[in-house]
Amino acid sequence: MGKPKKLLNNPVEVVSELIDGLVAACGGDLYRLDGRNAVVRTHIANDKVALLIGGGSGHEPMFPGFVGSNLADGAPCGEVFAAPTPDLIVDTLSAIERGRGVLMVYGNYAGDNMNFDIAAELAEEAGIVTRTVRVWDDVAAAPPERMTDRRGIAGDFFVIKVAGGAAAELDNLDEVYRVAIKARDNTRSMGVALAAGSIPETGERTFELPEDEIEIGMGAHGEPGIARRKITDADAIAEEMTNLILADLPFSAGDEVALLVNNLGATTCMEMLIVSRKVHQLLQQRGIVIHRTDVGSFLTCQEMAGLSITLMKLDAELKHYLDMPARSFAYSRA
Amino acid sequence: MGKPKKLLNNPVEVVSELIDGLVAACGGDLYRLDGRNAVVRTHIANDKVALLIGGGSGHEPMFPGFVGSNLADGAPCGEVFAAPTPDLIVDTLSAIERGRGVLMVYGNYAGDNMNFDIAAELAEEAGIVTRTVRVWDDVAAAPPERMTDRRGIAGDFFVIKVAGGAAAELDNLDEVYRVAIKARDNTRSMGVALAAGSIPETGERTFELPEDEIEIGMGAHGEPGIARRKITDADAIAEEMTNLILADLPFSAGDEVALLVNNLGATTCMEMLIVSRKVHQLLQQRGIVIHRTDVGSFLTCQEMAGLSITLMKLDAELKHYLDMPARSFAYSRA
Amino acid sequence: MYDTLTPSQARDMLSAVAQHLVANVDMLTEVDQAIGDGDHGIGMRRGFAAVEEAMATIDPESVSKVFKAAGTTIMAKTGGAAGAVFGTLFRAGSAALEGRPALDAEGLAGFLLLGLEGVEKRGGAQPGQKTMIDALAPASVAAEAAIASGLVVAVRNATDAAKAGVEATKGMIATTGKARTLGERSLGHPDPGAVSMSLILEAMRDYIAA
Amino acid sequence: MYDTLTPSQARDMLSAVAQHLVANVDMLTEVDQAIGDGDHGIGMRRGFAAVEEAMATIDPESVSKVFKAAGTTIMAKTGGAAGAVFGTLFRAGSAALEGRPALDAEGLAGFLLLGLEGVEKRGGAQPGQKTMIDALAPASVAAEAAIASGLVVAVRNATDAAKAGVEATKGMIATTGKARTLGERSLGHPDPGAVSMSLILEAMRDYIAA
Ligand SMILES: Nc1ncnc2c1ncn2[C@@H]1O[C@H](COP(=O)(O)OP(=O)(O)O)[C@@H](O)[C@H]1O
Ligand SMILES: Nc1ncnc2c1ncn2[C@@H]1O[C@H](COP(=O)(O)OP(=O)(O)O)[C@@H](O)[C@H]1O
Ligand SMILES: [Mg+2]
Ligand SMILES: [Mg+2]
Ligand SMILES: [Mg+2]
Ligand SMILES: [Mg+2]
Repeated sequence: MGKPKKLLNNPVEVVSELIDGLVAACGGDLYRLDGRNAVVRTHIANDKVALLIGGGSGHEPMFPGFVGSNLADGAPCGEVFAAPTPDLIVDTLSAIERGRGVLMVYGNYAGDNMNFDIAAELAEEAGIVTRTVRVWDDVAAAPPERMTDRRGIAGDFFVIKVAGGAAAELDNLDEVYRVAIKARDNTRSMGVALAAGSIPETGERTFELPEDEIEIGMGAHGEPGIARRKITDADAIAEEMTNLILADLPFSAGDEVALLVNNLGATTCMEMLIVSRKVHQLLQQRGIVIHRTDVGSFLTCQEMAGLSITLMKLDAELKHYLDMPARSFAYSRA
Repeated sequence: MGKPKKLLNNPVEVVSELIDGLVAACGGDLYRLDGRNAVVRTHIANDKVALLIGGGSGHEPMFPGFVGSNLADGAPCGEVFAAPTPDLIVDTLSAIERGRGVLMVYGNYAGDNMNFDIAAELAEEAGIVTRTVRVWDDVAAAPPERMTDRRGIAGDFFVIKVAGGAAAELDNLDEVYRVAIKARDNTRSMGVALAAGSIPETGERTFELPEDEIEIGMGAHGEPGIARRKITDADAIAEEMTNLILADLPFSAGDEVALLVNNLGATTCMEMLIVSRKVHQLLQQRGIVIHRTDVGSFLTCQEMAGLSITLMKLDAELKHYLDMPARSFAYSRA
Repeated sequence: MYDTLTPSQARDMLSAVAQHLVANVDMLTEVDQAIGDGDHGIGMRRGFAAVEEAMATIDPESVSKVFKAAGTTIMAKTGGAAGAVFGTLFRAGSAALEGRPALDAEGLAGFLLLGLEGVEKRGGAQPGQKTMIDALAPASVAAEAAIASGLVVAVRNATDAAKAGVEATKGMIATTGKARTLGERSLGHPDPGAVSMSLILEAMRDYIAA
Repeated sequence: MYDTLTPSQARDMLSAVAQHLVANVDMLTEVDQAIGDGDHGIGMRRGFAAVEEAMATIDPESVSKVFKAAGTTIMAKTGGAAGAVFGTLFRAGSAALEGRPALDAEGLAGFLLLGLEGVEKRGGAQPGQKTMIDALAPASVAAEAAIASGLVVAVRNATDAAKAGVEATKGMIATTGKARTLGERSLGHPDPGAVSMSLILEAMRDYIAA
């Protein structure tokens, strides 16, 4: 396969340019932090617990697309597939902090962990209180005993939605933290890749997959999963992924869940719906009730073809925050 | 390039399966018409002017994803890239009709025109009054003198949004028709393709583009556009497309517009935002005010890589209906 | 060799037409890939596979009923431009057969003529726009001219005319349908619907000549 | 050949280190494509191109200030795991140079040791997990053992040890970073960060030996 064709200008400027596009599209709801690669909400309520999300770029609309009402208050954006730097994180923390501390939610990767930790230390020196929730929903990445070795993938979506609601309603950082941790701990995902995405600056694909093979469990940057095999039909693949997710938490009959089918980039909406249909059938057979379903491109890996399935087990509190209205570039709910 | 890899079961059943997935994802808001390839809203107000949209499949989430509150009431779905049959259209008309007639909005293609016309005649015999709005927003398809030769592409989005609002508020088919026609006549689009999509049943790509070429003005099924050329940078391409759109209506300084940047399938959100940013810059230079911006995958051509730019010129009435809240699979607004 | 067809022979002929179309699906798809959206073959298969089924169960009361049933099936099962066009061809054309106990040369010519009128009215296209009309219109003229020579000659001449029409579409620039924006790039390729039209006549000819 | 470096020589050395990294960007990217996400080279370029700029304008008051400034620049410009790790290496390591008028063998060994401790504390990784630590830790041991032999030997031995460490990473299964889930598939490939670590020492060695 040749290098992917893309609509780009200077590939070194992609993050800066996409932020300009995002801010322009949000018509005043967001602003860009001093020409730097971070977005911040224009109106953040005084005395609000603030929510910061972030990570490497290349996963659009994650993360800056989730800065908005009842969602996050700001997002520092790293270069493509690279965690943001501590100083950018600290400056974003300062811009969104309103005296009640800041919850930081991001995916569990060595680079993110280190950079956000450094930022948290610097913020503390500057008198800003932070708490951290690392999302580690990827069942494929490690067995349950090594939970903290798991990567954060599309589960970010649910944790951010719930944490955003909680940060809008609760006036105490510890409480927001508790709710976000609960969302994180009840969320499990599994991905499948059909074809690689690429890095704009090099134009190189992040991995190579033979024409007739898929990789089950592949990560959001193309990190290897648990099995490479010949492609089979959508239902069989969806069933395998769903079973791995269900067994992991585990989810059981009578549970109520939220379902997310997330597009990794280039997969058609048609395929997403076919897979979502199968997950509904499987959960119904197991007596698991789907409270709501989201299907779309929320955490992508450039033009990677493939999708992930995420389930979050709900209780009354999680349901409340999940169902709250929200508005941002990537996600609006009435 | 090899045949695209996809997550499918029986390729002949794709439309049926995607409808099941869509209905399941909408949790009771929609139902499927007697096991056939059409979706209908569960709760349609009595005495409401009904709105029917539809066309060939393969463009998901268009059309069935726009059936919902303050949007369309039902959508018959043809096979991939094939207009629905008259009997399916008539049955959907009967299911959504509430005594005030039905507005039909669809893209201007020979197959759709003929099938919907036949359906309208059959409906008339059955006592159902219909009016028809064919969307022909594609500036690339024909010069302004042959407006009715133009194809309907992503402009469907605006016409459906406005018509959906009008059909929810106005109690007279002629009035809804008038507003929808106004939306249609104020809407212009232009697409660019970087790589082809494919038809699931054959696995064949709908066209071939050399590795380093793009096609300006390509249609939503891969119909040829106005120029094939070497790929250049995003800003130059966005400017060329925007200029063609602006000159066509024409749009001029002081106008207020809505902007849609629509993903034809496999293009990254990053590229969409970079292009959207450029359109904002260009319109600002021209003194044209962007009232709101939507960026996303609304009318796709399977996994085609590329995007389209659509502008709708607004007046107070169009703005009112455009800004109304809405909720459907593909589009929700608070 | 038949000079007239009874209703049940007409039914068998349409069944043979259906099989012929289904046997040529891949070729039709390829033709549509060149200048359309690549689905003509699979659309015709949806329609004509259903025609074959319908013919297997229909009570062949009259030739008009058999032709109309084929048209209704095509219309209901094909979708796309082809469904409306070929459905209309058979439904509108069947009116010419009403009241006729059998299908003869006059009936065939009448079917093609009313079918053509129906298609032109339905889609607004005229000869020269690179559609199935460019195979159908000359076929209709040829059949009309050969009425006196009987069904075998009429259908043979109509088929030849349709094939010449297909050839002629290669030299036309499409101004309707999905090939419309190809402009000069549509030159050199035949119109998919015209190819289907000639296949329909070819299968009729072969049945009648057998 | 230097047995100690003045602050401005230390600055020039770090400038040479930066150039050496930038010159090897494509190789580093390729190494990261094999077992990571393919961005290590472009990340190091962001960081070390900025180090080169920073060294061009800094006032070389002391070696510790020069090293710390390099670390701060890497931290602020690189991003990703590499930014935190190599930023920490220079920032934490610079503490060993505080109060020293010049960089000598003891200073180098102290820099590597405190840098290693800082990196281990920052990311929680230990030797054997296939990271830059597997080049840094043996380099630190080698420099410590060679203090008595002076700076030239210390930096040469440290470089050799780092290179051996890079080789050793080929036989390790990653348990941290983006290669963590590769399991046995990470075997045979060196760790990108370890390669960068050895390039840093190599450039120091070449400057000091010149
Ligand atoms: N207005 C029209 N009148 C007659 N035939 C038409 C018209 N529009 C299209 N056709 C025929 O339909 C054919 C295309 O059929 P098909 O590929 O099945 O439909 P679609 O264009 O919807 O994909 C064309 O080759 C042409 O012969
Ligand atoms: N916890 C850690 N401790 C030390 N070094 C680490 C750690 N995690 C990752 N690294 C180093 O970082 C390198 C990857 O850097 P880079 O590709 O720039 O970052 P990213 O993984 O964010 O894409 C790895 O090769 C490894 O040497
Ligand atoms: Mg990275
Ligand atoms: Mg078609
Ligand atoms: Mg076609
Ligand atoms: Mg990397």
